[in-house]
Amino acid sequence: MNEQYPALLVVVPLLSALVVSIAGWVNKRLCFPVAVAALGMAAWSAVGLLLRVLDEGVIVYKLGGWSPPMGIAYYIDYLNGLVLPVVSIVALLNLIANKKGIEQQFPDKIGPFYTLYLLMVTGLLGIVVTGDAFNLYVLLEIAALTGYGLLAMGEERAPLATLNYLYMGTIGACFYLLGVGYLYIVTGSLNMVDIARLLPPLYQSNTVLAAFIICMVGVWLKMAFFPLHAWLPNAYTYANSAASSLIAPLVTKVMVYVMIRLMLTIFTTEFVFTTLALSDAVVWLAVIAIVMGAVLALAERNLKKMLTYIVVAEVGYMVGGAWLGNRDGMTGAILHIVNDALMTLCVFMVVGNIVYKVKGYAFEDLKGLFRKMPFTMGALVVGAMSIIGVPPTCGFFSKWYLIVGAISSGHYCFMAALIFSSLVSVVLFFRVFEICFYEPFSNHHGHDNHPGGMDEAPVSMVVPLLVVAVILILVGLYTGDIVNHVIQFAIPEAMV
Amino acid sequence: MTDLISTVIAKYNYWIYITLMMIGLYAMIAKNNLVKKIVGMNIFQTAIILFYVSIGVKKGATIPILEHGHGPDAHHVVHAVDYINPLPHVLMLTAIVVGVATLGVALALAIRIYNNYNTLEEDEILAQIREK
Amino acid sequence: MKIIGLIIVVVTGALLIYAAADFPAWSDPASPASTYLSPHFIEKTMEETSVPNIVTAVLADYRGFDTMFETTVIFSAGVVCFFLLRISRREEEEPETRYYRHVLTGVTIQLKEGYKIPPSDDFERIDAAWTPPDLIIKTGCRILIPFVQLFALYVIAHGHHSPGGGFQGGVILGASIILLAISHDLRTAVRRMSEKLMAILCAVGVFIYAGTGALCLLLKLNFLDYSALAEVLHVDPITARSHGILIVEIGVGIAVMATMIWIYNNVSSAGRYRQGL
Amino acid sequence: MIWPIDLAILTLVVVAAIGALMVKDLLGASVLFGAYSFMMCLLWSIMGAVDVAFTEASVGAGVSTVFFVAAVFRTSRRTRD
Repeated sequence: MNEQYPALLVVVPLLSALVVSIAGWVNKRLCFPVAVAALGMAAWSAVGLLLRVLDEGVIVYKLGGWSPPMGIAYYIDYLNGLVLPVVSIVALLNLIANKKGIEQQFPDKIGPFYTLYLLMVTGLLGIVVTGDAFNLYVLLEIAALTGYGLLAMGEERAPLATLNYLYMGTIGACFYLLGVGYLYIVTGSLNMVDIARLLPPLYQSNTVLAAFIICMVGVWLKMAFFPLHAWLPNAYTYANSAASSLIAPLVTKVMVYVMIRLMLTIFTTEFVFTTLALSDAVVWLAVIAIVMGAVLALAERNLKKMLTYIVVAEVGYMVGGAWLGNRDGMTGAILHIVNDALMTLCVFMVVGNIVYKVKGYAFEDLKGLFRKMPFTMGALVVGAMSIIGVPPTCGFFSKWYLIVGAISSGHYCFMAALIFSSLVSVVLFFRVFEICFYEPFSNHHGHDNHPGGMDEAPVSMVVPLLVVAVILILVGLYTGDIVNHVIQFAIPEAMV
Repeated sequence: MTDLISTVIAKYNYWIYITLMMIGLYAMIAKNNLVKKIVGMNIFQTAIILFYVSIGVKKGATIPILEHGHGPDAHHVVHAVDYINPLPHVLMLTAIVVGVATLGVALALAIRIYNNYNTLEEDEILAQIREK
Repeated sequence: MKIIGLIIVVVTGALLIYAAADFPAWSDPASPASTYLSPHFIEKTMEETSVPNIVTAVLADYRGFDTMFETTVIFSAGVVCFFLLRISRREEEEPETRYYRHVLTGVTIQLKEGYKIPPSDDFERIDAAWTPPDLIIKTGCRILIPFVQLFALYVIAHGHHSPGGGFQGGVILGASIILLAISHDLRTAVRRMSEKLMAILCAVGVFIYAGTGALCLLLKLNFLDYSALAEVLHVDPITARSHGILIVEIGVGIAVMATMIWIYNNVSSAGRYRQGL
Repeated sequence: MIWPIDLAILTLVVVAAIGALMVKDLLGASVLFGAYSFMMCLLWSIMGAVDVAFTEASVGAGVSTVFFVAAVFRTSRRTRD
């Protein structure tokens, strides 16, 4: 059983998605327990894998029993060993929290919704665990297609926003595919480790350079890195809350993981930082991304849309950190994948609870919410503290590493952008808190039966949210362990 | 000059795939009609498939299905140079499937948008959104 | 937008042309792609899997994991189309007047709100815009469809030895039902292949594939290692691989057929399942 | 492989692609897209990729075109570009 964790991790959600799909036509009440059991199993395997990696080092799992360059293999090392539990736990908590919301919004389509949800998680886990460049493309498309389906069910504008996402996502995935094709034409291999072994003599080739640029642009499109971010805010804002709180924390972070995987494993740091002279340009782009994300968030009068721009800014943090070209920057970027997934989950789940109770997420809908939904707003405070970067929460530590990295590589503008965006986040969230705290609750929506009294979201929604808030603080407290025992080994020795 | 011409001719498949890809990309960015964009998207994807298939071509080789008979001398020696590289074909089968799946989803979205706004022109839809 | 598009296209095109300068010459037998992995596939396929069609062998065995997800992609597309378009019975406004047609005489009956027709096979439900299908097309397609289906089954079953396999065969099978829906109307096709059946078949098809893989896992070998099936099928491991490929190809065929019909039904009727094209 | 045929079909592919994008009627665009896919399929069978060509013939020229026509039928044929 122990050796089969890598396969179980992906196969269990896949098989259960099929079971749920059939169960949706037979008995709808079966869908939720099956989905929770499957994601629980996936989370269990992911944690088991991380422990095994800590014990034994890199694990190779041969699918179909064919050895790597011939068949497809999974490589689990410290980098994806860390990301896997995050993805599966985020998906599990979000599923439990949104049970009521899903039943409220799609009473007739529960089966398809859970099916797509599970397939999406399958795709994301597969992307993270795979060691084959082409396999990654297929899984990318699974995650993308199911994501389009989930995001398009929402407000009236959701389908248009999603169709734009589909165009951009397809261009991104196709660019990635083309880049893999370029690598294949010069090396003849598709396995990541094998490509990395064959590439060094070819570092001067035009084709390799173009492959790298095209893959990067494709991945940036998918993760909404600044000039290519236009699809993200609308697509995430108008979607239903269960989908947006799954997709907003995970998709962009998994794509950042893919970028780091490309930089560290396929192309190796030597090529990325020594042969190419692009790292300054990309860090500058990241600076612009962070500043623009913060400024655009400031212009919004709508909580969910404001958060989507914060997601854009956070992508800038991670790309910039990864491209700083030193150990601290990369540590910060990898740590930030974990932290940002958790804190984005936290704030989007808060939005989900608010939407469930108040049916809106514009600023004027938030009045008096501290009195009405104290636990939800408490979690929002923790999430906001983490995004701002206040010490006991985890957001502080990854920012710390990023700033240290920026200083030691001399990119002071990046450091300035980080501090600027933290200050803007302070303004953003305190504006929200002010509205929620001081202004009396307005019942113009007519959903409030006890004016002034407490009217919290159901327990099943609040408990997972509070768990996430606690995890945010715990991850913050154990940052040292995560960095020393895991991330440190994820970064190649060559990088200083 | 002859050099240039010989490079152009030697790799004409690659130039055509670039042309097709750029046609598709331009349509996806610049066209106003949603279904036209979807057509562009499909052209874009098939162009990449053309590129991959072009990788697999091998001079003087035949299709990747082994000649075989039944009986005692059925297993004769197979030489790699006699058969076209099968790996790109396998990858592209997958890519075609992904393409048709994306097409189905995109058309479903287009129909939903049409039901909401009664038009497929992007600028008209945006004008309707602004009016609200 | 046009100018931005043009700039992006020119920049991308320049990058691609720049890259193409260093490609190995076209159709060069000595290029890395032709000399690194593919000789192994070409020379070893027969002895390792006993399948002469190398593409099938690589597709369903060496890279079988890709193909499993390829099937999953198409399955998820089907689910997404259903999820986005299908109008559930509760939301669907039942039209006040409904039309029925007496099959034998061709008489059309209009029913007002509240009236019902006695359950019988003589009447079929039709739409207001219903026109009788053209006789030539109807008969022609009726003759054609069985042959199309037969060919599809051949393509699936003969994928080991000739071009084709589960995917192509599945598409052709699906196309035969789509042809029925086009030449008659959607209701006729849905009566043959009900929506629930389609939905379940999609999942079952993928399940056959993934389940075969999981079975290998239960038999103490790695996921999708078909040689584990040797124990169950009582053959040697290499033949077991060949049989394993056939099993998953059948799974792919079922999934693809059902999904193609499902997507067509939803797209052509915008989720109402009344009139199609 | 006979290169004049290859070259001729490559040209036709480009023409069909541009035609599908230029024609001011979505139904026409769908049909031209079908023609484009079929040309692609021919091209690939010339290049020896029989399995890919078979798939493209059934998927690209067949089912995709039907999906396009169905979607255009459910929406509108009108297009301004």
